[in-house]
This record gives sequence, structure tokens and C-alpha cells, in this order.
Amino acid sequence: MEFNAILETAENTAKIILSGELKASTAPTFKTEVEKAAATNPQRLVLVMKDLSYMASAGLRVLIFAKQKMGANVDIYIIAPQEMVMDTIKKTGFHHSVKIMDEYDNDKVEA
Amino acid sequence: MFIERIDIHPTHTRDKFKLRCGKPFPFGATLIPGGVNFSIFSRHATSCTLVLFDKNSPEPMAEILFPKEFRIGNVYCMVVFGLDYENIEYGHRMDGPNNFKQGHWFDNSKILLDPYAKIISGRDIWGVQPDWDNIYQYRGKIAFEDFDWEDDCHLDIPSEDLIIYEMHVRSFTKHPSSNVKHPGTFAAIREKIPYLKELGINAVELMPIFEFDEFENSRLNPQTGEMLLNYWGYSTVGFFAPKAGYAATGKLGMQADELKSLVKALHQNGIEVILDVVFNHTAEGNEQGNYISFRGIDNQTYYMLTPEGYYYNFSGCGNTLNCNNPIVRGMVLDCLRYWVSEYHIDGFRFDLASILGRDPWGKPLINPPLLETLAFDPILAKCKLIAEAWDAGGLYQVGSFPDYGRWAEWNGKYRDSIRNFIKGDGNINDMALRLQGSPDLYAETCRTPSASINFITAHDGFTLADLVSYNHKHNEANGENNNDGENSNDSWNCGVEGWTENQSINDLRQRQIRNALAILMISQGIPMLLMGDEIGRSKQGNNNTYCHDNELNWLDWTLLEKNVDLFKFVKNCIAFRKSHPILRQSHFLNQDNSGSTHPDITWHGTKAWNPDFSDHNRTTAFMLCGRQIGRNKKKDDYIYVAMNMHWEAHNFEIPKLHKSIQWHIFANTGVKSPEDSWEPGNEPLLDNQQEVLVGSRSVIILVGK
Amino acid sequence: MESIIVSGNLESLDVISDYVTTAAEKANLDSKKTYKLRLAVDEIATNIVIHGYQEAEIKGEILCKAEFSDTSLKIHLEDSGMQYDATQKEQPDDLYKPLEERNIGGLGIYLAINGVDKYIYERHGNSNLNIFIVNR
Amino acid sequence: MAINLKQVADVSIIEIEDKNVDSRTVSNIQHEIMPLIESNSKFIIDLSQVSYMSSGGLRMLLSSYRKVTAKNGKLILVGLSEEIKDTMSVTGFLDFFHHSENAITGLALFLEK
Repeated sequence: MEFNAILETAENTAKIILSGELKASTAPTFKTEVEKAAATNPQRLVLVMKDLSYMASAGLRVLIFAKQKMGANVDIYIIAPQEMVMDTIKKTGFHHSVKIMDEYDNDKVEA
Repeated sequence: MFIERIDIHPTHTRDKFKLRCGKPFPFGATLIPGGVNFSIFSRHATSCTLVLFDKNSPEPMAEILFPKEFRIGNVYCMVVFGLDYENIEYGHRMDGPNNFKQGHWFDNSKILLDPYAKIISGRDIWGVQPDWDNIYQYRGKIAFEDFDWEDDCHLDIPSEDLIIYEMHVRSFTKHPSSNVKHPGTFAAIREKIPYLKELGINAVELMPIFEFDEFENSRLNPQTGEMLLNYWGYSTVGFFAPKAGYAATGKLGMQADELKSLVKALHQNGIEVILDVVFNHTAEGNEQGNYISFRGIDNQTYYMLTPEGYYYNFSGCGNTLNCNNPIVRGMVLDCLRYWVSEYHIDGFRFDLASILGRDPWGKPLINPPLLETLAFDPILAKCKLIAEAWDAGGLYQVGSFPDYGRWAEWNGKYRDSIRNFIKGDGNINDMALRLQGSPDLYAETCRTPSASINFITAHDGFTLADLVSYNHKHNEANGENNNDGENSNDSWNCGVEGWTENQSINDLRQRQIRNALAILMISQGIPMLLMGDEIGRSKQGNNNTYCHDNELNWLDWTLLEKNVDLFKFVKNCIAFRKSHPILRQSHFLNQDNSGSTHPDITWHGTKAWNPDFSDHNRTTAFMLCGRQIGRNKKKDDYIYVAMNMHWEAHNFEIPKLHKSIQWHIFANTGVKSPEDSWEPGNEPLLDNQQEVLVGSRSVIILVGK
Repeated sequence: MESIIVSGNLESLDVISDYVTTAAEKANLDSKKTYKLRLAVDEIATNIVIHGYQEAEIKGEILCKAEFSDTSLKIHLEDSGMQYDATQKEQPDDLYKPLEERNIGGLGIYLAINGVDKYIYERHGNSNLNIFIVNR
Repeated sequence: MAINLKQVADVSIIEIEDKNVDSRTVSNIQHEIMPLIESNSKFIIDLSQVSYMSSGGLRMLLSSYRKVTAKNGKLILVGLSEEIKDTMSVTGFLDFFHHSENAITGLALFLEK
């Protein structure tokens, strides 16, 4: 399945909507979007994973990269991950460092 | 088999001279079997005469008019047989229109220097007052172009590995303390090679060495009565000839051999030679200037002229060489090819290079033919091309100089950002870009960090010691009431203007000097060190010493003993740079190569992983991960740099690494020598692996291994 | 199932994934087991391509073969790249740490080894053999 | 005569008799030296009477050196004045040559090997 990463930036928030399979061959596309997001100096990076059907460690690497690039004070939100992607996130302990939500409501987060 | 060529026989006789029609190429005077081939261009001349002198004689010994049949197109070419070529000097007279508005300055009474003269006599010994009544001041001579290079070749050091030392030939060894046999000469530099090698630099950039006249515009300082000279030499008399007065053997006409011998010796010691070249104007000055060469040969071709016939002055020096005229472009190309092939020069730094991108009417070109030609030339293919990317006509092209994948730039923004940061006024975002090789200037156009020549000080402006000792320039000695020289220097005197006995101020200055040099050596891009900054050289607050042949410019070698601690610090920093490829990347950072454990660069603050890019912040830290280094390259260590330009000390939390890797301390500018830096490889283990105290206005460099 | 041979580059990884998914369907594995098996093989195959071939500047192929038994599905990956024994690598010790303090590497192998019932590495002459076993 | 030739064992000692070696004298000297170089392989060039040597003179020396070494011979310079030695050193010419105080010490260099 084709991979897509679409970046939307609003004030303080960078949102990337992911779909398809995130793996070694598609991770560079994701990373490019993360770098673009980082360049806007956001306070939050929101990753919408509803349509992400597969994620290999190459995807996790980008998340670590994102955090190390943007600094610890930038929060990462993962929105609506599928069951097996969630399994990987938990197995690798990423759920301790990111906020996982079913849907993202900017106003609630801001408040 | 040996068959004699028939062109070794003359076809014409004029007085006692046997002649033959010459070859138009190469231009200049060339030794051929039995004679000398003279060839010179002029588009607008109506006739040309070769003028020959016996060495040093006031009057010509012969004048030979080029016969009509010896003119091919706009080139006069003639072979003269049987000349005592070691003992003659030559020039030309050109006849043609003299019409100011049309730009023609022909004057048959003037004897003109060949623009392609390879040896120029007339100023053979530095500082010897010339005879201004001499009718021919700068005299072309014929060069032996037969130096025995043995197996010498260009070093081709990858650009990103260069560490450049900018120096002035005379200033380097003229001071009595230099303890060399021939002070102020090429030969003396050769004697000092062990010093350069110990320092660790691998390229010298020589301020102008093309023949110039130190007496051009010379005058007495009204206050002191001292003679002020054209000391630096940014005013070329001849583009193909080395400055005779810089050679111990200039009086014997052997300056070419002496310079070549220096280049060969530098190459043997792993040091490249870059020349600072001035193609933006010539020594002929403005409308009031003298006839030397170009003006009398073809004024309209060689210079940029206003419609009224006046000289455009984009150089600030009276005239502007017409570099994008095809003839002049050809000369510049011939010149650089000559220095690369005949002198084994490794690179060039172009003074006010933005002028080279202007069309004959001064307009900046989008695709300047000269710059493109140089970038793609087969003989210049491997040499370094460095632009001073601005001119005196207001063109400022740092980050936008037409580069054709070849040109690097003196990065003036690097200088300004680092100076401001060090004195506590910096912008951290800006600083971060400079440390990474200025991707904001060069990444978008697919250039590399090597496009950025990083420097904090250069011949123009304060030395590093003065940068931390003076708020204002003190140029009274230049005799212009302190009106010359740059006014904004981004400098800070640390509390007292100039020299002081206050120990705490002197300690702070020592720290600031080390902070600057440490930052220079850990920045991506090509670092350039100004001669003497490694031993605390001062010019007494004068930021424009172009005219002084005295201690203001001469490097005082006793400083090496006085500041041996600083020298050791700089030496260690250079060695550290050389031993860590991660500091010398050929691409911009921000990579996540597979197999690595961290991104190549990450930013931190006083808390690890928490950089603070806000305004007025004076602290920052970053970590480089050498595990990133891609294929074919050796993996490197981790490097962590914490910079605190606040007046108070701060604790910096250090990023934790894998348990197999420990932090060692390479440098701490906040402590005194000998613990301010360590020899790379012998860095002591850091006691506290969690955090490190960075003193006020200090830099700490750690290595994780 | 008939084995396939693909060249050792990133584009081949999709072919291997499709092959493994097809084999898992034939073995009637449920979707979770299929996902984990595919992830495990994908991670190791990625390592082979990047470390075994590309970084070592070796050109070569990967052979992929599925074997069915009553109780298990066995996937073999065979390559001629640099030796790389994932079982000898230390398991990441920083899974509890915040992301910014972690090492980027090592997660793939961890996911691979933990995604199947048995994982075996063998070196035969110049070739590497990786075997993944999933109970049916 | 521009030169004076002595033969000691198999070593030819060429004494240059001109005080100034420059473009006016160099071709005569060269004219006399070249046939000798064709016929022998061990040379001492004695410059003790020479007080000035031009760029062309140095080239004559280097050219002789190249010819001698091309046939595996050896050439030693002796009797260099301080100025000539200095000029040769500064311009790199000296790097090519073995040199010695005088003809006798020069001969010793041939015996060494």
C-alpha cells in the first residue's frame, strides 16, 4: 500500500497525517516531513496514524530522531493507531514518551 | 633523427636585429630556440614598437617597430633573434587615438609594461626609493620557465579538510625577533615552515604577491613624519609576476625561482598555497593616475568606463578592471592557469570578487561569463576558488555568489554572528546556523559547508587580541584622522579600552580569545586563522593597517614565548579538528544515517535535550554523533560542546550515552593552562558524567568515546 | 512453497513481505501472527540490505523460502553479505527511557526476535542464514 | 679558456675561471663542460674563483647535474662563496647538489662510497 505523509502546520502545532506502510523504504519521506515540521519550531508534533497499516522500526527511528531534533520540550501525540502498530509502540516502550489519543482536539490540548 | 626547423632563421633585419614574424600565442615574451617571441594585444592601437633596454639603463638600447606584416588581427607578434635575454628589459610604445570621451588614452611617449610580463624589475628591493625620473618604472623581463619541480604536485586536499592561515609575506618575518636570514621574504617563510607545521594548518593564504609598488600613493604621516606605503599590496602592477621585493633574490631577478622553491617546500610539508588575487582594479588609479600598462595599451578594452569616458570606481581604488570583456576575461584565465601550472598554486582568493560578476557597464550579471569560465576551466579544475563576495559598489553576495558548484565564499555573516555571540549579544538561532556551516546561506542551492570560509578575523579589521581589547578603532597612525577603516567591529574591550594591567580583565580577554578560536575550530565549513592570532598579536587597535611597514603589521615572534599557552591551545584545537571527521563534513548535518545511534547533530541547553532558542539567551550546547558518518568513512566519536557567554557560570546537564561510552574533557576555556586543553587522544575522563559546570564566558568541549 | 531470489536492495523488501504474507495465509496464521512474522522478516531483511550489502559495498541477492510443517511455518532468509548475527547483539536496555535519551539503533532486531516463536541465525561459509519459526 | 681541468684518479675536477658567470660567459663554459660530461661520470665543479653567478649560471649547473645523474654519475660542487651558496639555497638549487668546502674535501666524498 502506498505511503503518504501530509504535513499541516498551525500555530505551535505541526500535524502529519500518515497512511499506508511506514518501513525502511518509506521512512525517508516521513523524516523529510518531520524535518520540515521541526523547522517551524512547534510545541507539539501530532501524528495521525488512523490509516497507517504497518510500521517497522524505521518508523520508530524517525520518532526518536524527531524528539532528539526538536528537543525534549516538544510533545509528540499519536492519534488513533491501529492495533498492531499500537502493539509495536508498546513493546518498544514508546508509549511512555508520547501521548496516545483517539482523536486530537487542539482546543482541549491548548487548555 | 634531428631535423632543424626552418623558423629558427630570421626573415627581416632592423638595425642590428634579426627578426621574424612571431606567433600570436602565447601572449607575452616567450623563449624559443634562438630568440624571444614577443606578442601583445591592442584593438585600437595603430602601431606598436618594441622597446629594449639593457638591464637598469635609463635609456633604451633599441626600438623596433612591429612591421605591418607582423600584426595578426589585433595582435602584434615578433621574434627577435640573438637577444641577451637574461640582461634585457622590454616594454612597448603604442600609437593610436587620444580621445578622453571615447576612452582612448594612446600616448606614444609612454613606455608600457607588457600585461603578460613574467618578471618585473624596477622595485627589486623592498623599500628602496625609486628614481621617479626614470622613463620606464616597471620593466618587463624574460623569465626562465624551467623550474625543476621533481615529483611535486598539487596536494588536492579535500576542501572540507582545509585549515587556512591568512598571512602577509613581509609581515610574517620582518620583525627583528623572527630570527631568519632574509627577513620579510619568500625564503624566510620557508625557514618558518616548521612553525606552521607545528601549528597544524594545512594551507597558507598569501596576501597579494603579484608585483605591486609599495610606493604607490606613498606619503608622510603628518603626525609622525613616518612614510606610509601601499604596504599590503592590493594594487596590481603586473598579474603574471611575483613581487620582486618579497624575494631575497629579487635583486638578482630570481624571485620566480625563490617563490617556486617555497611552494615546493610547503607542499613537501603538506601545506597548500592559496593566493589572494586582485582582479578588480589595477595600480593605474583614476583619471589622475600614471601610465603603467593597460591604460596606454587599450584603455577602452581593459577598464569599465562611463559614457563620458571616466573610470567607474566599484573597487574604491580609482578604476575597475573590465573583467567580463572577452579580452580581459582571457587575460584573467591565462593568469590563473599560469600560476597553477607554472607555480603549482593550489587556490585563489579573489579580492572584491563581486566586481567579477558585473558587465562592462557595471550591472551585476546573472550568469557572469568570467566566473563560469573559471569554474569550468580544465586547468583550474581542482584548485580552490574563494570569493570575497562583495565589492565597494554595494554589491553584497554572501550566500548568493554565482558558484557553479565550485566557488567558496568568505562568510562575513559567520564573522558577525560569532563576534556578537562571544560578546554576549548573539542570537542563538543565528549561531546554530553558523556552527553548522551556514545552511541558511548554502543548503538551498545544493552547496556544501565547504562553501563557507569561516573566519572571525582577517587582514581587514581587528586582530583577535584587539577584538577583545578595543571597542573602537584607533587608526590615527594612518594619517586620516581616524576616518578610515570599518566603524562597526562588533568588538568588546572587556572593561577597559586597550592595554591594561588589570588581571581579571586580562584573564577574561584570554578566555574570550580561546572561546573564539575554539568555536572556529568546531564549526562546519573551512576555518581561516589570521596570522598571529594564535599568539595574541595586536595592532594597537588599528583596524586598517594597509599602509604601515612597521611593528603594527610585523609579527612579533617574542609573543610566542609570552603566549605559549595560547599557542598550545590553538595547536590542540587544530589537532582536535583534524582528528574528528564529524567536524569536517562534506554535507550539511541533519542526517540520520543507518547504523547510527543518534542524529548527527542534536541541540541542548543547560538541560540536556532542551535547547533554548529564545532571544537574549546566552547559552547553548550541541552534540555531534560521529557514528553517523556514512559509508567509506571512519566512524567517529561523540562530541559535545557547551557555550556559556553569560557572565555567570551555569551547570550543563550532559546527554547520557550508551553505557559503553564515556565523556572525556578536551577543552575548557574557563580554566587556566595547561588544563584549558588536552592533546587529542589524551583527554582525561570527566569525573561527573551527568553534568558539567561551564564558567562565565567559557566554552567546554567534551569527547564521548 | 517455491523459493524466490531477489537482489539485495530496499525495493526487494516489498517482494519479500508479499511472499511472507502469502505463506502465512497458506499456513492459516491469524492476522496478528502474520503481521508479527512479516515485521520480523522485514526487519532482518532490512538489516541485510543496509548493513550486509549497501554499507559493506557488496552486491548480492537474498533467497527467501517458506517451509510448512504440521506445527509450524518456517521462513528462511539466505544472503551472502557481511556477517551479522542479530542474536549476538545486546538487547536494547533503554526501552523505558524517554525518546530523547535513547539510541536510535537496535529496535528492529528486538522487534524481530520478539515477533516470532523462534529465531535462529547460522553462518555457512560465506552465507548468512536467518530462520524464523512461527507455531501454527 | 673558461675552465681549467684536472684529473684525479677517475674524478674530473672542473675549475671555473671566470669571476662572473652570467649570460655573457655561461655559453662558453657550457661549451667546454658538455663534452667532458659525455666522456666521464665523476665530477667536481670548483667555483672558488667565482664571485657572481646569475640565474643562467645556476641553470647551467643544474643542467650539468641532470646530465651527469642521467648516466648514474655524480657531481659535487666545491668552493661556493657564501653569497652564491645563499642564493642557491633560497631558490632551491642547492637542494640538488652535494657540496663541499674545497676540491680536497670534495674528493673525499667520492672515496666515502
